[in-house]
Amino acid sequence: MPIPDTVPVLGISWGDVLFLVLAAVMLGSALLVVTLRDIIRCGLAMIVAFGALAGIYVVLGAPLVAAAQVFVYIGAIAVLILFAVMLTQAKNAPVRLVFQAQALPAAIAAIVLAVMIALTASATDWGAVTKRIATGTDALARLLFTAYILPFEVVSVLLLAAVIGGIFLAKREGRDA
Amino acid sequence: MTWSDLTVIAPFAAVVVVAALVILADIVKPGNRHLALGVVLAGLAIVGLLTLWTGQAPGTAFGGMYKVDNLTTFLDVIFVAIVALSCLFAPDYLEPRGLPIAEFAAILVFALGGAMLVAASADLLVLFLGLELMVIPGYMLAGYHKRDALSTEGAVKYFLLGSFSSAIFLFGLAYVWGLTGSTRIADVAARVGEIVAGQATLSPGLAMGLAFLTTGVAFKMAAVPFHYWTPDAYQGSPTPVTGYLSVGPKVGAFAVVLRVFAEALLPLRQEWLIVIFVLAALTMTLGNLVALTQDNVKRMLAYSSIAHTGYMLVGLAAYAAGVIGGLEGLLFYGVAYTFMNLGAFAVIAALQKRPGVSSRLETFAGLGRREPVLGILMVLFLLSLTGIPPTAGFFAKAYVILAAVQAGGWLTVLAVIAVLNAAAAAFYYLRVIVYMYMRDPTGEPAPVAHGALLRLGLGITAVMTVILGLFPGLLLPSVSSAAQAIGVAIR
Amino acid sequence: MDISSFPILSLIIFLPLAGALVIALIPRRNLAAIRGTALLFALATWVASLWLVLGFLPGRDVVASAAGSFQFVEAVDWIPHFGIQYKVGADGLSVALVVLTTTLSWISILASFSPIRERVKEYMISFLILEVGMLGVFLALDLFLFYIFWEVVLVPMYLIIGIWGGANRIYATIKFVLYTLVGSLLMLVAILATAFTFQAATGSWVGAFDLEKLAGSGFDGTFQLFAFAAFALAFAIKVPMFPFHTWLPDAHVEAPTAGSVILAGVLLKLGAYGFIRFAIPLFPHGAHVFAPLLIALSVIAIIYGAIVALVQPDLKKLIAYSSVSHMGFVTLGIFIFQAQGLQGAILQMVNHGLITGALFLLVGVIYERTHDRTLAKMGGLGAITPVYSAAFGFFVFASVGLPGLAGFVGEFLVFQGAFAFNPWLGVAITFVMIFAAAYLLWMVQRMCFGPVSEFLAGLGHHLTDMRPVEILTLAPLGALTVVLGLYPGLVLDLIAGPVKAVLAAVDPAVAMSIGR
Amino acid sequence: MSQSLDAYLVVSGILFAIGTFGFLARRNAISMLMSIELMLNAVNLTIVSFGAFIPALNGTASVIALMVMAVAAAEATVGLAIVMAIYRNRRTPLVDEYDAMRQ
Repeated sequence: MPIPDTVPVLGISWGDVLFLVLAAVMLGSALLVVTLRDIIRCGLAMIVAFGALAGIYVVLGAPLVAAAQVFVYIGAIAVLILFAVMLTQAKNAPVRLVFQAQALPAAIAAIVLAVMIALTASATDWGAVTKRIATGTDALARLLFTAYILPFEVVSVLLLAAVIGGIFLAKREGRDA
Repeated sequence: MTWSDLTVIAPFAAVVVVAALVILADIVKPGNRHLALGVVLAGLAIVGLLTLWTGQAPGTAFGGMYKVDNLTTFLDVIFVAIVALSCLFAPDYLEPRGLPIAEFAAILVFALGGAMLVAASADLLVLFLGLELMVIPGYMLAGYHKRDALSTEGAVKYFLLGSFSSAIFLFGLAYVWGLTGSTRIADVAARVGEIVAGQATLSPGLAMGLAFLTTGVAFKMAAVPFHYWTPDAYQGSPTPVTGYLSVGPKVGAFAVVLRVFAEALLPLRQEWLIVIFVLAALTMTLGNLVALTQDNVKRMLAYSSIAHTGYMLVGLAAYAAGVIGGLEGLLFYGVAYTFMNLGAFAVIAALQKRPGVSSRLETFAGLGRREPVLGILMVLFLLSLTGIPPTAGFFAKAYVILAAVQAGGWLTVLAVIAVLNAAAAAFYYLRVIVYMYMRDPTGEPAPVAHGALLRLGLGITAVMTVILGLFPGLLLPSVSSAAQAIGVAIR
Repeated sequence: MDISSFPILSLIIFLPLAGALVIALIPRRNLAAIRGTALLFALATWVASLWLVLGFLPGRDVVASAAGSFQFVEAVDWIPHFGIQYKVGADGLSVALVVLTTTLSWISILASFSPIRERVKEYMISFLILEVGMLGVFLALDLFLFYIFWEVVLVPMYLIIGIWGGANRIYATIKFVLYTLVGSLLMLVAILATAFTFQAATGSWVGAFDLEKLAGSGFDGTFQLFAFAAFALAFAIKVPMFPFHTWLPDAHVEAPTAGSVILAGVLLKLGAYGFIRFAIPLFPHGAHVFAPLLIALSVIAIIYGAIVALVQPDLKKLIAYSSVSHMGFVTLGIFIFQAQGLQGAILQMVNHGLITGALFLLVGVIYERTHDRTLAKMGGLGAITPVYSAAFGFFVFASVGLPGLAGFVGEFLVFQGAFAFNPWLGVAITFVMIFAAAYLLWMVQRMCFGPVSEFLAGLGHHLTDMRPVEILTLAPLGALTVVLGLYPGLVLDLIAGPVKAVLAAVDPAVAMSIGR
Repeated sequence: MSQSLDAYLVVSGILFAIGTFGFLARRNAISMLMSIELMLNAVNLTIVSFGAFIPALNGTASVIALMVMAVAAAEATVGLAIVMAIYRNRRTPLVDEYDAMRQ
């Protein structure tokens, strides 16, 4: 049986459904990241959000970015953060307030910000907007190593610097101590 | 990548090599301070020479992403000077606290690379990466005294707010990029110019991008009301780092401003002029008012550095109003500020050579008698920061004020706000002099011997502070040509 | 040797600086060498400044430079980018004040030998740098250079009061600096605006800071109002005019003796000089518009200063407030825009410098012995210290304007001008001054005559009469007071040219405003 | 909807706002860092969306997104190292308890 172009009954396309589900999962878990009390669960919710975003990148036709999203954000950053969480959680710490006193104003500010960005995005004429275009992996690699060789090198230097400094700071004791 | 690309980018490449060599030297001979310092100072000298050499032949590289013009060279030389001086001042402070110098120097040199990239960027992506390469080492340096609670506390605050502002800046950048269709600064400027010339109203997306960019940059240069990370980060950091942080990333942030606002978004200057005007007035006034109430000299200088951001913004506002002198004034101010502020922090660092000495005002009591030379130098730097002639700080203030007066109209009001602020600032700068010369010390600590490098560095900053005050004409041609590099479009 | 080509002015300005540098090299324990060097350089500067007078001997005053009445002009490009020059030059007014400065400087340094025993090296260096600043202000012909010297004065004075001053010195210094700085920074804005206006009009920075070029360029009326207001504020604070005078009594009370001498003798004159040399010639229209206000403030200062002086228990405060009153005469004389008034004002500047300087020295003498300046505790000094009492009486007489002494001629000329300007004004001021004079004379009577007060008697043999050094510091001031009292022409001849020039600058403005 | 640029921009805007809220409201340094990561992800979504819908930006969008990820990684490395260092000194990851400098 052929799959119809649109979802039966609702009449929206499958692509839209996919997008909506992914967006809902991403935003929902992002909300959990910033509201959950237990920081380990926050970290897990963040991984879900990153994963959903990778899905959106696929929908957007940028598979390489999606792959990098999985590698970098889930594979490296999220794991690093969870690791740090485990190291810094005192087991016997009393239950503390999770939020600053200004949480309510912050929430209002964030809602205003979201509405503002949404309105701005829809009010702006984006010029030559077309149908979605997929990005070829070959083309991307070629760009990265030709036109964008300088940024590429700079990013390497940046990571090197971060690693050197990170190791120094995270080492248990200074060499001379 | 071609051979010519490599020659144009030689200074940046040299910076990376120097950083790597410092680390290597430390691996070969661990903990050898002399070797590390020798490598880094010699390396910086070479970087400086390469900068001047490439500056002889302005050009672009990497398909127009990297640009060397007179402004690049001018800023690069300042950055090299800042980093070299910081390396001179640091050992006396780090050594007694058991902190290694090699890592310090290497991280600092990485930051130099970032700053140089910012100054040389002809592309917003390179600019952003340069900015990150400049500030991320800053976070690490702020927490460099990692066993000290204050240092790490300052670092974590600096890091969190810095990253937050980076995200904001980047979001703005994304919108500007989406609407202008290019990351090349020249293309962005052309596209924005078309929009402005076409009488089309500024699209909401571009306006929002602009707003985010401004906010992000305002964070980076600690303009009020985005300044609140500064005092803790500055007070907590090891003093030589504070000196560096108060100068390096600040001049770097202005380099970002020059490349983004003064170059890419120049056609929109009427729009951002108002914002800069308000930021400048707020920044000067609030920075000074809060500085008045501080009794920790490091924290006081942190707030005062906020105020100095405000004075520099006056120059930027004048430039936005169509006076190239504003840009020149801003650049001159950057140089003067570099030497006088680094000098002031170096004196504090020298006083704190013995671990445990605080930077509170009491530490300075009777300094004029205890350490006459440090006392006199501190007076010089403080007078320069106040803007008393004949010091570099005076001419710098006069320059931006002249530009504001030249722009006329509301900017004259800004000039008046600036001088009233300068008068108010005299109060807290002079209070340090009061403590040094008019109060008796609270107990006579044994004198400390100061290292040769520190003395050399203090000598350089002092001499520059005086020379730039007495003969500012020496610097004016380079300031002019640097300003011309991006200011040709104006009037 | 042609005295016009030798850079005598630079020599005068920078000789004290050279002295300061030499002292910096002397070990701090060698007090005698430090003091001697300071005095030597101050005396050398004084001698050099007397040389200037030669240029203004009768018959030579015609040998003016082409640009104006300035002589010994030196001009070197300094910051060509903005047309800023190192340009100095002297006319009669400058010379009178330069000689006053150099005279009071060496006297002050000599008078500091005994009271200043702490940090002598820093003290002498500060003092010599202070002299550099003051001389520079009186000789600069470039607005930027002028501003720099103007601010250079601030720092050493701040240090002199702040380090070697009395108990409440920190409050006094901060007040002094903040008042002065607010005014002078606004003046900086005005200077820059003036230069830029000139640049915008001529299309070039050349001469944009040159007083002689600017003075004739006739700025737009509205601009003149703002610019004059900014300049006037800076100068009014320095003079100080009512209501900006409140820093002065504090500063005087806390300053060491020599600091007070220089403060009253020279620093207050910087403001009046600024009016005459810069504010009025540059912005005659503005000067004319603001003149009524400034005259009113001057009159208030004369009366207020005199009355407040009467109720001061502290000798230094008393003299400080009388200075406010006397300087009121100076500004009054300036802003009635009449030849006599202006001559009187300038003469009064010189006289006040000599006489008040001497009075502060005398207060210093008694303070060194009694560690007290309370008027009520004094009495019968004539019996214990006759020389001191005579000197004190002499200078108080001079101060209240006894005919035959210097104070008289200046005040009289200003009175004459004030009468011509408005007779009622003249009458009012006369009454106040007579009243004040009577009171001051009564004060001398209380202090020096009558029975010896318990306080002074308690001091016993510690209360000695004046030492030779102290007499040596006062003698030149006394001599000049007599000479200028008998022959004020010495100064009047010198300043005839500048007075004419200033009035000529104002006249068109007067005509312009009458025409409206 | 999945064919419209606006929808993606709105989603990324909301994500950015959520991140901002988290940064402003949380008091745990690591939570704040996570919030910043959310913001950077929002930026990336914006960039990739532009690339997917505006032909001229197609190629560069992915490159920029990759760069941003690398920057995020560098920031996270340094940030976590600093958090480890302060935790060793203070035994708490709560930022508002770091107030030793407020006298």
